[in-house]
Amino acid sequence: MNDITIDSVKNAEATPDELQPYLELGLKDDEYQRIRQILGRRPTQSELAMYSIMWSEHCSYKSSKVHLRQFGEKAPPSDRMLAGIGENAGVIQINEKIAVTFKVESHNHPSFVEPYQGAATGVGGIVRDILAMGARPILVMDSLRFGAADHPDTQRVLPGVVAGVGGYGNCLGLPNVGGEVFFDECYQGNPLVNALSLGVLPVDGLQRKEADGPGNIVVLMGAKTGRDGIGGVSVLASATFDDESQQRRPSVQVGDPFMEKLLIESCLELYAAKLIVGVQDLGGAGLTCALTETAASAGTGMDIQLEKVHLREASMEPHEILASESQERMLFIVEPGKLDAVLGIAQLWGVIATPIGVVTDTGRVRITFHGETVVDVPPGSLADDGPVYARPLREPADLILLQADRAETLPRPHHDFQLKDTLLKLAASPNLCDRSWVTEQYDRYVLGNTVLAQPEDSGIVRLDEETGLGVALSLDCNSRFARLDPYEGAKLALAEAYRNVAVTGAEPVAVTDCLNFGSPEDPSVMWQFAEAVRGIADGCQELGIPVTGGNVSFYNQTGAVAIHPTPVVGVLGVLENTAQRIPMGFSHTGDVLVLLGE
Amino acid sequence: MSKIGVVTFPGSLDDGDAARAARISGAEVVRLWHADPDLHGVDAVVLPGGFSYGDYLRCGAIARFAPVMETIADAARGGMPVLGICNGFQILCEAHLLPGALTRNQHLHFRNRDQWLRVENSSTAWTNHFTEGQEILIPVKNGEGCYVADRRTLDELEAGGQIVARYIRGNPNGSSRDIAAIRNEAGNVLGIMPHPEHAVEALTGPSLDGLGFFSSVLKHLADAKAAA
Amino acid sequence: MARVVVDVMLKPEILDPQGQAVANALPRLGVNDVASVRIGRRVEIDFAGDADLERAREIADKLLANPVIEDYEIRVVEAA
Amino acid sequence: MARVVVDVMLKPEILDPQGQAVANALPRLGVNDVASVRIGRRVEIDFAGDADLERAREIADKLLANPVIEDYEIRVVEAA
Ligand SMILES: Nc1ncnc2c1ncn2[C@@H]1O[C@H](COP(=O)(O)OP(=O)(O)O)[C@@H](O)[C@H]1O
Repeated sequence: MNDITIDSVKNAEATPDELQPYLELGLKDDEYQRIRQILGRRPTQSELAMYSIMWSEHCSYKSSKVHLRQFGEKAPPSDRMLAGIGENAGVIQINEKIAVTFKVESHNHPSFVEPYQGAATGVGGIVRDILAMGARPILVMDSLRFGAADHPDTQRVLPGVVAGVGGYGNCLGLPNVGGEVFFDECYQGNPLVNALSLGVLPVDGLQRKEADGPGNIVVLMGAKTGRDGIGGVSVLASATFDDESQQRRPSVQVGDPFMEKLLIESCLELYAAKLIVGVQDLGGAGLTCALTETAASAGTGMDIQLEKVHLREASMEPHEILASESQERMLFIVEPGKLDAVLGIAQLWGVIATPIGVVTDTGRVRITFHGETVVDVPPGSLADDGPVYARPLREPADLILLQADRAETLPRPHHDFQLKDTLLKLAASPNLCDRSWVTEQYDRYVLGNTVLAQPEDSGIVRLDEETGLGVALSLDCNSRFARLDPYEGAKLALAEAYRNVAVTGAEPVAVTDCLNFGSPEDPSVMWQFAEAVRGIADGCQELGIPVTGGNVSFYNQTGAVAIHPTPVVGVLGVLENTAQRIPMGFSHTGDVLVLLGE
Repeated sequence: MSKIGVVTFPGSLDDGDAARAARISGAEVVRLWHADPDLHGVDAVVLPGGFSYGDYLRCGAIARFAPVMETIADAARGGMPVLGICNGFQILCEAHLLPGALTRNQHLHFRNRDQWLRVENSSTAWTNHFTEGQEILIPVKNGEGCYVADRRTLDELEAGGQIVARYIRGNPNGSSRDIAAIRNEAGNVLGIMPHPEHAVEALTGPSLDGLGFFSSVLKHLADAKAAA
Repeated sequence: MARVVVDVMLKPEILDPQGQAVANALPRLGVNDVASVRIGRRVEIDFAGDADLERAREIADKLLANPVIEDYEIRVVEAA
Repeated sequence: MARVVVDVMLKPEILDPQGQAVANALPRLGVNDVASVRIGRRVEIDFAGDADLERAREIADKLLANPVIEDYEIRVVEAA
């Protein structure tokens, strides 16, 4: 290991023609050329790793950006929205004092590879997004989709996913107040695990991610950094790239909910004591994303000493440290005079906190490793100026046939025994049967504010014990509708979630979504995506509530076959007094039944 | 006003709920911190539910060594009422303040449901407001709530009236002899797997039956003060 | 660096639902000649200096095993 | 009756929160010379007849370990 020379900026300037594995890292020829142009030289290994991560579909939204704009353009004016798309999570004002922040995110692929850890770290990740806004997370929800219920792989994946969602959320002490479980063969090789979290914050407690104030200290807090989730970047160690080195680089992350719980308590103490200037969670793109986004959004720079990062394995190289997806870490920007207080709070909770650098006014993120400069980049080129594609769209060729195959052509039951059979079949079908095998594995009582949870249509949580103020949330999608008509299907998902919230007596106020689709490079998938986004944006315009944030998950497919378009929509509602909520089910004998609508 | 202390370990989760329940019952609540051995003059202590230290090794195994636990163990031996709920029950067993152990649920899953219990013994500091045989509805939620002990211990518990509550209409975790709660010989230390603190408000719980545990200890403390 | 391994197993008279679940799943894999499966914990303790069996035993007694339900065995092994 | 033991451990580069929690607790027991603790599973498979290593390996691969994050070792021991 020790004979590996670090690819420094100096080295990159001296060896301009060295071949670099940018294709293996998922960068296109023209993208690589643009990086060389931005830097005026070839990127170092570390820089190449950073660009490949930040310009990936997952981080740059390069295929979806042009469509997602509609959410902003069509959004009705809302004076409740304190932060919207572009932040870690949208923030909605509830009254003069209280705001909430909420978001839904996917962790699909990892949950197929290692169901328990994949699902667990999915919950951990969305909770950190909420935490980064300045909020105390107070609930989770999960929307799950699997292949056929009787398929052996479903029997492997489903129990692990449910145990993972429960294991992490229960251990964090967050009540699970609702979600979905669906089965369809299209998810056989690609189950969907979407997790939502919501947090509460004081209106004046909103945290910013900007790395403002040259001279301020950059502090990394939480778990040690290991070789988690850097499978892709491992090609950079090409000199030593063999089976063994690949083995060292797990692409699965293992979660530590206990560490996250300590991180939550420490963060909330830091926020309350007003000890920090900026905060960013470390998610999929690890330090790379946290450093460049905080600097870019402030228009500042940073000098980072990478060897100060606490490592789980001493032999890690700079590009590995920068790409690591180790969980349970947060980045803070701290004024020098407050550093001791920050480190003191971390120590109280038994969490490692390490100053790793300073904010500068250079407009460059410079990263050294034992004195050698390994990164020197303008942060905006990574965080904001990634590639943007208007990909070709084409209506799927089979859509006409699918749409022609209408329910009217199905045989109708003519006898009562046939009706009975149909009813029994429905009751027993995995998509309609009782969900308590799943929901019983989730703690819905912790924190003592859960007013409604399973089997209700939406979850309701009290925010204020004195006034009874609370929020209602529902997470819905019917992907079979979306397959038949992604525009109407997305609208229906929105309408369902909206109705589920409204029937409890809550006023729907905001939307989050998780858009699960196949490959954006397939024009028919891209068409489905564009239609679904248009549907949600139009629906929100008609209903008068904004989309405040969400997540796009592409490449959900097995071989050439994509999953059904699955735009999962979450609607947030407000209840002035949760004691007035209307649960489902009949309350008293003698009550009158009324059917509204056609 | 009697003071009830609620301990927070790193990883405690239901500490706020236990405090709320004690407050609703009319107690003055004092929050205790795992690293501080001082009990700050409390009259009784609640060890709340949660995953202390992540519960990674065995539930309660690490919490048992917290500085506050030494003081609590001494106080408990001296007669102070101590209630361990869920993780708190596990800690009391690990600390040998109660016999037996809590192991992985037999079906291997975490289970959260509203659970009926029968109160079997109302002579403890924490159950004197119930009548023996009373059926109560309290949420249960645990992954390792299966109570085990050797047969002799179980027989002794049985004979000595130390089984304080049993699961009825279904055993949620495979617990021996349907045990949901036990007490020490003196009756001041109670371990219970279900969560009384989640059944104290009509809006958020399945019943108000949980309040009985807290009003019991307040009565116990008031009686003790009157007798002194 | 020296490694001590502590194997902690449930006492034979204590039901091991995890082991049983594995045993029950075996016929589905076509395995029918397994009489029983039991699952315990293997704890690897790496000492900074020499392997300290006494210390390890103390750790096992106090922390790693609950004598009410578990037995343990302890041995020094060569660190990997 | 013959016993096969399968030791399943997280790969060395994978985070082991359990081991870490124990390591962090040791100083409170007065133990300061432990460099690291890792915790895995010990699985004892008792065969009705002869120990069948092949079979055991198959069980380990399919059921006991997830090769993405875990390694295992397998050996025949004398049944207790
Ligand atoms: N993955 C899940 N996580 C949490 N709650 C769930 C999950 N799946 C279903 N639920 C809850 O179980 C109940 C029944 O779900 P479902 O059968 O989908 O209801 P419906 O058909 O009325 O939407 C609802 O309260 C729902 O929120």
